Amino acid sequence: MITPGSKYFFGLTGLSLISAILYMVLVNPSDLGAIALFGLAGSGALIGAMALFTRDGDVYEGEEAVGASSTGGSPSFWPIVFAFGAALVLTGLATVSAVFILGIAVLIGGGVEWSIQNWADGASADQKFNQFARARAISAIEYPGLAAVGLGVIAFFFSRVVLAVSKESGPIIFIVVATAILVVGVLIATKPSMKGTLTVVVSVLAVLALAGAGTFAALSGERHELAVASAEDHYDASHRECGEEASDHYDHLANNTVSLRSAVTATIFVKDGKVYAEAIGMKTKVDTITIPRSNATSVMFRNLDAEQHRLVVNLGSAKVAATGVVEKVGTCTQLTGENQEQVMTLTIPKPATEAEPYSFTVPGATGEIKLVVP
Amino acid sequence: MATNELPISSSQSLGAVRRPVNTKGWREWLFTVDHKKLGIMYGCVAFTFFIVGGIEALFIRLQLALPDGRILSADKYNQMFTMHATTMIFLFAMPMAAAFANYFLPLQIGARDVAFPRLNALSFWLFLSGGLILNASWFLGGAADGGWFMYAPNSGPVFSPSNGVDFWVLGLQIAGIASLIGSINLIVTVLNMRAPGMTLMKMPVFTWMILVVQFLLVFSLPVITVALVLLMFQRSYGATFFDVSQGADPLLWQHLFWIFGHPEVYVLILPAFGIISEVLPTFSRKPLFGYPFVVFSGASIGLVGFGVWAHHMFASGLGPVSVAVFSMATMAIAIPTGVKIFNWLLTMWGGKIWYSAAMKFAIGLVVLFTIGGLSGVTHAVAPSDTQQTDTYYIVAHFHYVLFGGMVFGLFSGFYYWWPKVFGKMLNEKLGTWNFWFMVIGMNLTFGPMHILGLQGQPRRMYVWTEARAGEGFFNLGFWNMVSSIGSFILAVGVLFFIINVIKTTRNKERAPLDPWDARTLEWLTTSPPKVHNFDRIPVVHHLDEFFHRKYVEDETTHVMTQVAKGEDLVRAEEAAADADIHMPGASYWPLLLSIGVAVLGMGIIYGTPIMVVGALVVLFSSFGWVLEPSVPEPIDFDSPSHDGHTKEIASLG
Amino acid sequence: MDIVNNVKSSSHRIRNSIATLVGLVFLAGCATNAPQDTWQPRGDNAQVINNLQWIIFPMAGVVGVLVFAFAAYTFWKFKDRGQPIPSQSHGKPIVEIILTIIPALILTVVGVFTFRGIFELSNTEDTQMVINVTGQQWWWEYDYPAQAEQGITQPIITSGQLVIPVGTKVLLRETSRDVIHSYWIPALNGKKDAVPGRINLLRLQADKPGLFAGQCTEFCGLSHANMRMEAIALSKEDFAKWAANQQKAYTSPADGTLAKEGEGVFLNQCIRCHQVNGLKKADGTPALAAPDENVYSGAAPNLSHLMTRNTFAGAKFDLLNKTCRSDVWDASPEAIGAKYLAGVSESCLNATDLRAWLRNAPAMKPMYSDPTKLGPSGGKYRGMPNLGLTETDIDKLVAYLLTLK
Amino acid sequence: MADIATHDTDHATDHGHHSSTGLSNNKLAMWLFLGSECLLFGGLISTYMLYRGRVQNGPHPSQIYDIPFTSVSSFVLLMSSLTMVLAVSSAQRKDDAKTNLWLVITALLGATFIGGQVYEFTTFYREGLGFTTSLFGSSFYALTGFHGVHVSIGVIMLLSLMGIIKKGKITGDKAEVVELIGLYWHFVDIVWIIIFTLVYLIPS
Repeated sequence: MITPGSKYFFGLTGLSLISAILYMVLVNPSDLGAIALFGLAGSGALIGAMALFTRDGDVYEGEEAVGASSTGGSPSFWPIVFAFGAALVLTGLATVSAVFILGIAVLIGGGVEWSIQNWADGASADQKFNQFARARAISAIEYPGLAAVGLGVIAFFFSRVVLAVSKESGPIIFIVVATAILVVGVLIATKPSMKGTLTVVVSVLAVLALAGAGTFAALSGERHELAVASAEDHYDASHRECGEEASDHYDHLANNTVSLRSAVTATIFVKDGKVYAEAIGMKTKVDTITIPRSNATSVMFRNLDAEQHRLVVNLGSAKVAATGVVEKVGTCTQLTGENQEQVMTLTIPKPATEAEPYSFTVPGATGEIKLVVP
Repeated sequence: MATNELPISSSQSLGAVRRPVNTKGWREWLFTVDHKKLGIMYGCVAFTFFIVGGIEALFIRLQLALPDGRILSADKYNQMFTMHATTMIFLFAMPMAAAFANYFLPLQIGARDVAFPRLNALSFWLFLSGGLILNASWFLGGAADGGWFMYAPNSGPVFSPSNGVDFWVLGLQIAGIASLIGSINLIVTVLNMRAPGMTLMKMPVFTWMILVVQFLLVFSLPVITVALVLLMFQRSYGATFFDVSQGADPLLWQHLFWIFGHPEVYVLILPAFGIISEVLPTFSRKPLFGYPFVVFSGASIGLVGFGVWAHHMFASGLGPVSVAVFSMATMAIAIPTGVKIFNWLLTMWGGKIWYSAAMKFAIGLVVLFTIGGLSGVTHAVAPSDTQQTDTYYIVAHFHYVLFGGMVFGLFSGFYYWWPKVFGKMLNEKLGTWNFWFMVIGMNLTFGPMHILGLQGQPRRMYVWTEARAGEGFFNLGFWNMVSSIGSFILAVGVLFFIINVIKTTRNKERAPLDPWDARTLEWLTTSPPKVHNFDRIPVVHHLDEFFHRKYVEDETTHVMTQVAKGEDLVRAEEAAADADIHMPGASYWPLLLSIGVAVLGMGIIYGTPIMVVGALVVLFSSFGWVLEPSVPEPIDFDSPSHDGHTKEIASLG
Repeated sequence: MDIVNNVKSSSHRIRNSIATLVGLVFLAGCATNAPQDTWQPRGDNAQVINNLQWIIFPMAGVVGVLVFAFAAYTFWKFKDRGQPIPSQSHGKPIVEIILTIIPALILTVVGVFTFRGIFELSNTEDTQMVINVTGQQWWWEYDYPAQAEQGITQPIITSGQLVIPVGTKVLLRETSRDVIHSYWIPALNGKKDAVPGRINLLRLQADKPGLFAGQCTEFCGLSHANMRMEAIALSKEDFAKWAANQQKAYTSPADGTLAKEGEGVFLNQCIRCHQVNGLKKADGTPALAAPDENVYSGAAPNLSHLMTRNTFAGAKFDLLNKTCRSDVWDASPEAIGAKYLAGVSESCLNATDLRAWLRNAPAMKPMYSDPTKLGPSGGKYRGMPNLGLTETDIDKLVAYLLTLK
Repeated sequence: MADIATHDTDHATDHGHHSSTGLSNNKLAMWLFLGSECLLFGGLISTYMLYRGRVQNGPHPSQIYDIPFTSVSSFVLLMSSLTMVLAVSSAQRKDDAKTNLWLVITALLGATFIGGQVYEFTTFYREGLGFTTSLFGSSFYALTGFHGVHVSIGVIMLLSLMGIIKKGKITGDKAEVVELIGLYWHFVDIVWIIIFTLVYLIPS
């Protein structure tokens, strides 16, 4: 049987579903508005289900409900939480989606707690029993829920603080925070007199301090280097400089990187400033490497010289669509030290033109290996 | 539940959050934590999936009966063989073994239930959700189409664009969690809850084999879980694990899959070995020949089974050294397997063999499995395997092992234990028909596949062509037709079993308490057993305790004399029943938790909001579970006097 | 013994085989086996495997017969005939130990041979020729890197049929552009997977000239069943002729012919994916196909010298009509070279299948080429789409393709 | 899963006879579960070890790892194992107040560890390493993410356990429950030590 309370919420669900679909069809399917309306539908459905589940707080239909309601409920702050959630939702619609999602969560949490509280208050004339009933219905979600919120709050604010300060002070702050936690723990454990109120005061203050610092850090933004790195994308393939010199980021700290050692078609060596190659199944050194079109193929580069070298593949030139400028096509490995090796994986979609054959070269060494794509 | 000092109806005053104590009707099954009820549910669901998988197999054989078959499209055919294998392995063979293990393992070791009854229920419900999710894909855009081995990169989002593989991944993940929980539960049960006096070497072989299987599962399932997680991340969240253009290695999947996949083969076959190791001694009236050898060969099959996975990959380009090592390891595993077969034959040697239906199926296993084992040795020779792998010869091999071996073992178990579970005998005559149709059908279906394979017909082809069929005795056309006809004979064989079950259910006649003159503890109680299994926990002195309570051997002449009847022993136990037996109460949480997990999984396919809802349900039900004592408290019951003040219970614990 | 591939009606064949079953069980296994029979080695590598098969299969058979004889005797002898309940003996350890040692000894012997076989087959040291084999959904590409000693000075590229010289140790470097495939010519060697991102090596050697059938054996998606291949072994002289022809420069058809118009159609349509080496656009610049822009796996069969091959569309269809095809397949080892090198003439062309393929390829072979369902592959085809060619265009194209010899 | 496995303690089936191995059912089950988890992490670590050097786009491991920071966070997690031990011993002495205190301290250290991981992931992302950037990215985030989820579940269990102890609602043997969660926590720590060594310290 559907109770009056749940009817209201199910009605809300239906209405918001319809308007969400209309909104998607008529206005914009990927807009925040549609998400908002779906969110509203979801929370309506959930609260409606809770109301149905607890029969609007009526345990007994009929004669037994009399008397139960006369005991009255305990004072509840859930309506306020619920209202606060609604306010957050509205604010979120106007501002950022994070606030909106937070609002939905508060709305659902408050609504569920409210209806359970309401139901438990009317469950019987026995307050103790009512508390038991409430606990059975809701504590299974309260414990993990609160614990998760606690974890989230600490992790979020702590990470904001470390993100805002310089890279060097991050570990120091981390040590300080961890030590503080340990010290407080040891102090409380060894001084039994410090228990009780003081513990609560200390922890509340600590969390407030963390939240304050975190909020401040979040508002002031991440440290400068991170913003720069994010904007410039240092490691993007288009930033590779394939010359003889080390480039700032691409060659930074990357001397001995080997990837997939198995399955290389050919190995290109530099020895005494000269380039030569060996290929699978071929007995002699080769000056041409054939690789199938459009097939990811790996070629290994092995530097046998004392100075650092890198392998460069030249794949003709092409017009850049955006600018219309003709640019060289190709890529390179990182600088490789003596007796180190690196692998280059290539996928070449077209054969070379006669004017611009493909080749492998090593800046600073003589000789080239022809690359044929049949 | 058997507690008679407590009131029997559940507390009304707690409204919807009351505890399901003393449920009746469908609720009795839905919220049960009783290992026997769960075992029966496992069995029913698994058998249903057996029918589903069988129908898929018949479609495959119809398609291949003639060249250029047109029954199925290429796409449907690929889905069909993928789901046939997946269904038979994960939704029939494993849960059917779980059904037997759940039901008989506590009975065989003289325990009242498994160690964690609610986890047991959770396993079942998770398995059911996994199975339903797997099969739901048929109706939601097409099933998985990459083969049960689901090799990367063919399982990637581009090469398998429907949601089928996503459903497959999720279904297997969830069924995998179910098996993992179940295996931990059963290991603890066996190790911790044996009846007094039952040392490990006095345990029935079925229990032993189940124990080995559970260890295999505990250590192999996490590996497939990793593989499935990687695939899921790739398909749903764009990860690059099997993206070759990023330098990925497709063999990673193969290694992870087969490190799980090969122990899985033993997971499938060992329970059947266990079953017939009970059936053969019972019907030969002799103890198992070389009990410790059978036990240790089972354990060593399990152990070596972890070291042979790459024999599924002889053609994939491993180096010659790995190939040689895995080739040798594979041959080594033939030795303990051979030991088992010899021991079964020697068990019968010198016996007094009663050819009941159960015994027929057990003998069927010994013979058919031997054929499968011998063809298995032919592809332990790696170079020879490169000619045979991925042809019908392999299909023939593993169907002899799995159908001739495992399925026959399970059917033997059905006939042997049916009177124990349902208190009625399956019809022996229909059983004989069932057996012969299955033997003939099975050999007609899978025997010709040896020829097809050696003649070069590859597996997983939706059509074969006249142009490559050849002529004469070994031509593909004739043998494909024979195989297809055989599959229908096989189906008729299974139909006989279903008819037998229906007939037996209608039959009113009760089975005797000890119809087979059996040997192990599960017969030392009523049929079907009471909720608490044993009225008194038995004290064990012998391997085959029940038999030795019935018969006494003369020290000098070795003549066996019957000193008691099974019925009398059971009655004696009833008379000496323990007074105060507490059994765990029914619970909503396992069911609710498994629904939560299923919703969570669906969220991975259909969007994060659904996932959040699923996660909330999972959190709620797992903590609800934690906060609920396993045995009901007084507050969970209504007081027997219906005076209207039942809510005011003074003591709240 | 030759491979016979006469196509007859299936009922005839089944009747035929029932007769064989009844009358000729002992003569079975001779001249009429399927072309992919795994027991008919035609080269060194396959022979190594076959030798092992001849050890392990009889051995398994003998063990089987012994075990079953023992089992049958037990089943009969110890049937319940009212004998008393036997003594409850738990077995004899000595029997167990013997029964463990015997199989272990047998398997050790087998193991030694296996070990030798594995290392013999993995040897690539004395390779005489290298061919790159690339699998793709659902066809095989072969390219021959320049190897002067084999008469190949510029790369050769072909598909569907692998052409090798007899008595030469050929090394296949297998890889794949998309999913895992497996290369298998049972008469020449066991199978080896073509794994994307890896290069797997497979050695082949054919003793005598001949045609050998094969089939992709790693499940590779929708049309896995239609991914076939053939290997043709030619005498060294014939191979040299073949290689020389493959390296011959492209000649455009004479102006005014139907074939010339066909070249126009080709440049309009087919060049989007299919390369013909040396083909030039109307303005004289080289016509480069761009399969990477249209096909997900990035390539389509190169059609240079198409009419020197006998198959098309992943070797699912024959380019030769039935008569001409069986003429080649049934030819003696001495005659097959000349017949194969003759290529496809207009009178021998299997025009029915080729035209049907050009008319609507997806109807002939299941592929992912429905333009409305290409979302997951970023709008690219997997297989050949229906190009909507008119019958006149098809006439022209067929005339043009016939000139690609 | 671990929290589910812990509370079937007092059902009546083992009423009357104690376990055959001497270990309680719960503890045996927890050990088996952790054994299984070893292989789970084993699989993920193998994947990472196979793929760590395979970078077509974006940064290489050595270009972005911040060893000093990760060392501190590893140390913090190690310290939390110590406080967990203190919690277990308090629980065995039936000192609820101290048990709760140490549980909270352990959880707080765990939570800052997670905070550190959030920081690390954010910086890596800013530097150009996304989940889908390269094989290194996918396998790094999958491995450390899985570990992070394990720690998070641990923190949630610790905090809930504290709440449940406070309300006196624990079912079964309290000290054993604390010990079981402790086992899980130590396992997660040990896994991190392995990850720290193999992933961060050994150069690829």
